[in-house]
Amino acid sequence: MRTLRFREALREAMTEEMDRDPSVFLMGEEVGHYQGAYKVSEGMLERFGDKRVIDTPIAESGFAGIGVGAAMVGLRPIIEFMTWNFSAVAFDQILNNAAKVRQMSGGQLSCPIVFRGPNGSARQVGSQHSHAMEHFYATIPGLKVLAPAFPVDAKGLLKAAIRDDNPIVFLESETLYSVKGEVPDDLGPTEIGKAGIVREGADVTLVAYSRMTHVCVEAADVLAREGISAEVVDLRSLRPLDEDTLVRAARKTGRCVVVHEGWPYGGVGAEIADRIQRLAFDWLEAPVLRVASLDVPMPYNRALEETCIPQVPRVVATARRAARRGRD
Amino acid sequence: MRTLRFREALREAMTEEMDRDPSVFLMGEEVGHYQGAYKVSEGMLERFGDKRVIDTPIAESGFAGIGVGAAMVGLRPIIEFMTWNFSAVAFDQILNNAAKVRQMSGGQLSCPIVFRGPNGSARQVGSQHSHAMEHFYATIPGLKVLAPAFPVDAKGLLKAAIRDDNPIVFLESETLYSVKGEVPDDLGPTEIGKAGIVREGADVTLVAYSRMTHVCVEAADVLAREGISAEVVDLRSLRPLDEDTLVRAARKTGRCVVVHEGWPYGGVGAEIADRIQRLAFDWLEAPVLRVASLDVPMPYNRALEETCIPQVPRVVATARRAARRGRD
Amino acid sequence: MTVDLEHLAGMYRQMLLIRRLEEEAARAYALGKIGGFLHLYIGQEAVAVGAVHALQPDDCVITTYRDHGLAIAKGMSARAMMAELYGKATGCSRGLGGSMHMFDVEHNMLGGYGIVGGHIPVAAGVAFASKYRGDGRVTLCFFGEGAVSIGGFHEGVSLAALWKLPIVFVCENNEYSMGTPLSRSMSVEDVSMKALGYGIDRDRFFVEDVVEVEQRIGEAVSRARSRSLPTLIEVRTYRFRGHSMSDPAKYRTQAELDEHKRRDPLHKAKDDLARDGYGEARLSALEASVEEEVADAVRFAEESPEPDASLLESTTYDGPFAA
Amino acid sequence: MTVDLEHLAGMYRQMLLIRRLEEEAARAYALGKIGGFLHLYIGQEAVAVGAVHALQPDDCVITTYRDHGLAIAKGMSARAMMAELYGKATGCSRGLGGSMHMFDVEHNMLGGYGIVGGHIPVAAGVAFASKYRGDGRVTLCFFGEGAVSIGGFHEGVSLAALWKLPIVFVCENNEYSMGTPLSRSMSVEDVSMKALGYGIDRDRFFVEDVVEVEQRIGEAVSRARSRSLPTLIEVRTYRFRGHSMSDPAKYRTQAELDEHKRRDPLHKAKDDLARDGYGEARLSALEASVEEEVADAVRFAEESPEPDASLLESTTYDGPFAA
Ligand SMILES: Cc1ncc(C[n+]2csc(CCOP(=O)(O)OP(=O)(O)O)c2C)c(N)n1
Ligand SMILES: Cc1ncc(C[n+]2csc(CCOP(=O)(O)OP(=O)(O)O)c2C)c(N)n1
Ligand SMILES: [Mg+2]
Ligand SMILES: [Mg+2]
Repeated sequence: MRTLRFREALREAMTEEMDRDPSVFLMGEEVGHYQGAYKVSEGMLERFGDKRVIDTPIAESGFAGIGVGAAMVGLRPIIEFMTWNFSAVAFDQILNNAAKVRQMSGGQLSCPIVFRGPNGSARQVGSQHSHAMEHFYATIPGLKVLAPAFPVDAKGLLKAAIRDDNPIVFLESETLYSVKGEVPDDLGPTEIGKAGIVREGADVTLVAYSRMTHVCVEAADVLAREGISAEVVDLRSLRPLDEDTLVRAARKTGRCVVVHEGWPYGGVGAEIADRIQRLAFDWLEAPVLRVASLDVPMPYNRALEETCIPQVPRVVATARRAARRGRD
Repeated sequence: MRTLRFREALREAMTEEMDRDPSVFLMGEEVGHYQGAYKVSEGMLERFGDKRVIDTPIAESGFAGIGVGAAMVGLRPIIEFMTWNFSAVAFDQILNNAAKVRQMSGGQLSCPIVFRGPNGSARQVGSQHSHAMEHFYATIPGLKVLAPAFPVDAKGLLKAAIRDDNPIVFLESETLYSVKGEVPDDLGPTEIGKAGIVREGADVTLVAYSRMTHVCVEAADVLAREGISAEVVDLRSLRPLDEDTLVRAARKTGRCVVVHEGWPYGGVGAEIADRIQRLAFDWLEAPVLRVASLDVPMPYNRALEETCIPQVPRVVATARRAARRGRD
Repeated sequence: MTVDLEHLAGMYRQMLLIRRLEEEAARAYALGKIGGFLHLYIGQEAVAVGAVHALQPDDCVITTYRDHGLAIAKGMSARAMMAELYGKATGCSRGLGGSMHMFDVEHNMLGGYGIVGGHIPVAAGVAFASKYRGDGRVTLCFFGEGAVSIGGFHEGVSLAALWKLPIVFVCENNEYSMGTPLSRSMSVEDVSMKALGYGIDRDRFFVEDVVEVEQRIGEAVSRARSRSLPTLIEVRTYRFRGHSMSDPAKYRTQAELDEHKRRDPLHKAKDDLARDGYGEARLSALEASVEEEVADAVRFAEESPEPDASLLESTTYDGPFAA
Repeated sequence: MTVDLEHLAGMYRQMLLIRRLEEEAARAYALGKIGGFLHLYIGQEAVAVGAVHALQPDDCVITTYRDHGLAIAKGMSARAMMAELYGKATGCSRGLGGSMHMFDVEHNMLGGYGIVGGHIPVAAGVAFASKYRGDGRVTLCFFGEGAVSIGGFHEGVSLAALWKLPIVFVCENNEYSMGTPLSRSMSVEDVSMKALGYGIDRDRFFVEDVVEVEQRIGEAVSRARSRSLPTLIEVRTYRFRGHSMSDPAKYRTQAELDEHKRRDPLHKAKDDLARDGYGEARLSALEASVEEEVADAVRFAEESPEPDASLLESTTYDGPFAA
């Protein structure tokens, strides 16, 4: 067991998979000579050479498409978006080619590709650089969408993603890259599609993923001090959703709060709320509540940015409302 | 009062607004010389000349961006996407420029632009041409998203959209263009953000928009024959959502079914379900159910396509389940 | 000489097969047996047939929604094509793709795509894989002149030029993008000039003779194979039908159309065969065999079963469904 | 002659003001008073200043995230810029935009944009509006050489060329796109060659003298104004700092950087003023006034209030909030 940072866990996953399989390569802006915009791929150019660690021009649609084409004929590309914000210019390639080529070809082709990079807000980078993009992808059949919160899951799920024969959207977070966690020495791929219970609780269920899992764990601490016992579900995979774990956790407390960084309208948060209300209807003591980013583009000003992004106090207040409903 | 087809209603709205305001123009592929791929703009080139009815090359991102730039300095562009499928290559322009320029500039600029065109499945046009794209846009703050079902609303809402100072996504449907309806002679703009009750009912509430409103009306007829009285809410506007009408209708029957053409994961359908479960919790006798397209890319084969898209029998069966829950 | 004649006869047979299959498809469309979009290649057959003859079987091709001709040229069976148009389970894409999505991976036909320009980076990716593996394959990427204005073209060609990928970009300039003539969609008249900005080789010619197509594209294929250099080729051609079945093509005159039909490369190939002594009997036999193949394909399509709904999930994901 | 000297002094003053404001911004960033991304323009000032001097006040400019220089050159106050960097309510974009989104509509500075290439079609739209209205305005669109590979560049330039829009595309080639030199991002070394594929005019020069920038860009501005023709200009320049504050710029040598600093156009302008007799006293006074303006801007930014959360809704929608 070692302690690794999130970015090191990702790097190990890529490195081990590239050692194992010569058809895996990494492509993206500044992944090579610059050592990665956020240093995730540090040292990989030196290890694998520029045939397998490939710096690209600024042409997300172009290199996403190149990845799709290469994957169709049997390579296993890892395409890094410097951030997921920039995937908006490559949206068509992911929606129309990566996710569909298997079906359009009647199953003749598959598209074993991983698109990865940091998602969500960083710090004061403004409206065009702060998107939580997961809802745009989780809705698309043909894709799998992963959003780990801890280094161990980052490594295990990225390994699984690279070996998976489907196109995968892998969401990291700039603000998680330095987070540390224990990772077993010889960790293999982690099964895709399983949520984890990171904290057991009896009064209210908090559902989150990626960075918001950490926010929920903190919120659970605060709630505990108030005598409210919160269970925290870390989804890890947004598509497929681990409906069993989700529903079990919802039924257990009958009170749920979904916490996510995207905008409030629709998206992953609404999907989770909908599944819970549908599949745990008779167990619910309160409506499913949500804590999301405010429904505005992200402002640059620091205090306003903090207001927009879900923080511990907002999660606590919402969880309290859910936990207390019908009891006061 | 005249009877107009949906496409004629749209054409009248554009024509009247262009007559009224010289800063309004129409731009898109084949809108001029070809008279519109679906003949919505028939005759408009002849009436307004090629300065105001502008055929473009195939460059959706380019001409969407041109529209945004022109709108920022005070023109009022109507940008036609031949179909909304092709907006995927212009996604970044809508997400990052149209929806954000007002906020990024601290309110100095606004972006009075209408993006419009047919959305959703046509008939057997396959996976890349059959997207219901509304969930990608309804989630974005800064945009308004309209999806009328009847000619009268198509005209009134398009007029309102053209006069609105915000960027607007206006969703039509190829399969609605020939639908006829009554339209008053001197119809002005219709207020944006109001849902309509197109049919009153007591047992179950069906919520829909665009073409699915018609499917729900048909389904309500079938249900009536079974003795189930269904209310049909036609949202007309997806953003803003008319929460009042929605919640009132949900509380009235306590049983709701949301019917929409997009994929099941997240999106507009989940948002509506979530709002109802949250705001009408104590009134619900059954979980909110949804009828959406199947969670796969659209197949070409006709029977399979019909299986994928919500049809009357699936709506009826789901409404029956909602209406009967706890009563059998 | 006789070898050349056999060669030309083979190309003529393919061109004729494409033409006749599409004529039957148009008929079936009118009867409602084929649905959705149907973009006919009639008039342009010499481009796909000539180009594919410049390739090895291992080489890859990829194109737009106007894809029947290339599919047949690359070796797809007439049955698989027609059954796909009918939406049958025996179609090349099991009835899920339809006219715009002809795939035949066994023959390295990597598909027809519906989003203008979207397949161009994908094609560059296929060529990238060849270079990565050093497998010596060449990729041919086809698109219309309407695609040259879109970002996908620029990004795909830019990257292929930068990374020196073994690919040939074949722009089939058939003068119209739906109803829009080139003069209203591009600021230059010569599409091949776009190569200048990328510093890659270029070529440009009018299609009259399928043999010339093979030879001209063959030069670019050699350059790709031996030196891993991309080329942009503008092939001037013409479609005899509307953009798709719903287009009456009012934007052009009958005289213009007739002029192009007079120079139909299909007829030139036949005339050349006759002139060079292929013999009327062999020509008739060839044409009869084409008719038989077409009739067989239609019969096969008619009689084939519809795909089962169980296909939907298994063609969306490899392995368990992810929802 | 004296007029020219005044003119040069004005340009020198602007260049110096930009340089000094950014140096102070870097300092404030190190102290945590400015957050997020901060892309400095230091070394490139002559481009924005020379270019804007070729314009009328009514003409429009638009650029990337590296936007402080252009904003100041176009007339934004130092106060509004610095307050924006501090995220204050008195900033040009009320503290909502930050470094990357400097807007000053009153001065026709139509913004800095964060998505590479995304603003290029928007710029074409501004020029489109001028042509539509016949208002005689010209639009200048700035971007880095890294933007030339992306679809937005191609589509924006294609449409401007096709529709003959009154616009000048100014590519500031500062040799690096983050850590990537041009040789690893483009297949041609001469960015202006891209103009060939669009059939538009082009120009290319190394920035040494701000007056030359004004004159060379001025020619393209005239062409846009009098004949409504677009031009692509590649301006070879260099940034003295890293890409953003987090970039130590290890990808280049100290010798390379020193060589460019020796040819700093800011110093050349000062030397020219001295040589041509502007006088030491006036130069000192000018520089002192810049220092005062910078100090005032910092003070203003420090003392200004934070924006209120009530701004969030009203800057998202015009009129009632839509949710
Ligand atoms: C991105 C995108 N925009 C619009 C369309 C609609 N569309 C389909 S084909 C076509 C014309 C293409 O013309 P061209 O590239 O010349 O090819 P041709 O049809 O002549 O073979 C258009 C506009 C599309 N499929 N994709
Ligand atoms: C579409 C997109 N991809 C990636 C980025 C990240 N990024 C920001 S600036 C930059 C480099 C741009 O270089 P260049 O165009 O030469 O401009 P310079 O920074 O040198 O002024 C990159 C890759 C982005 N902002 N947008
Ligand atoms: Mg064409
Ligand atoms: Mg640069």
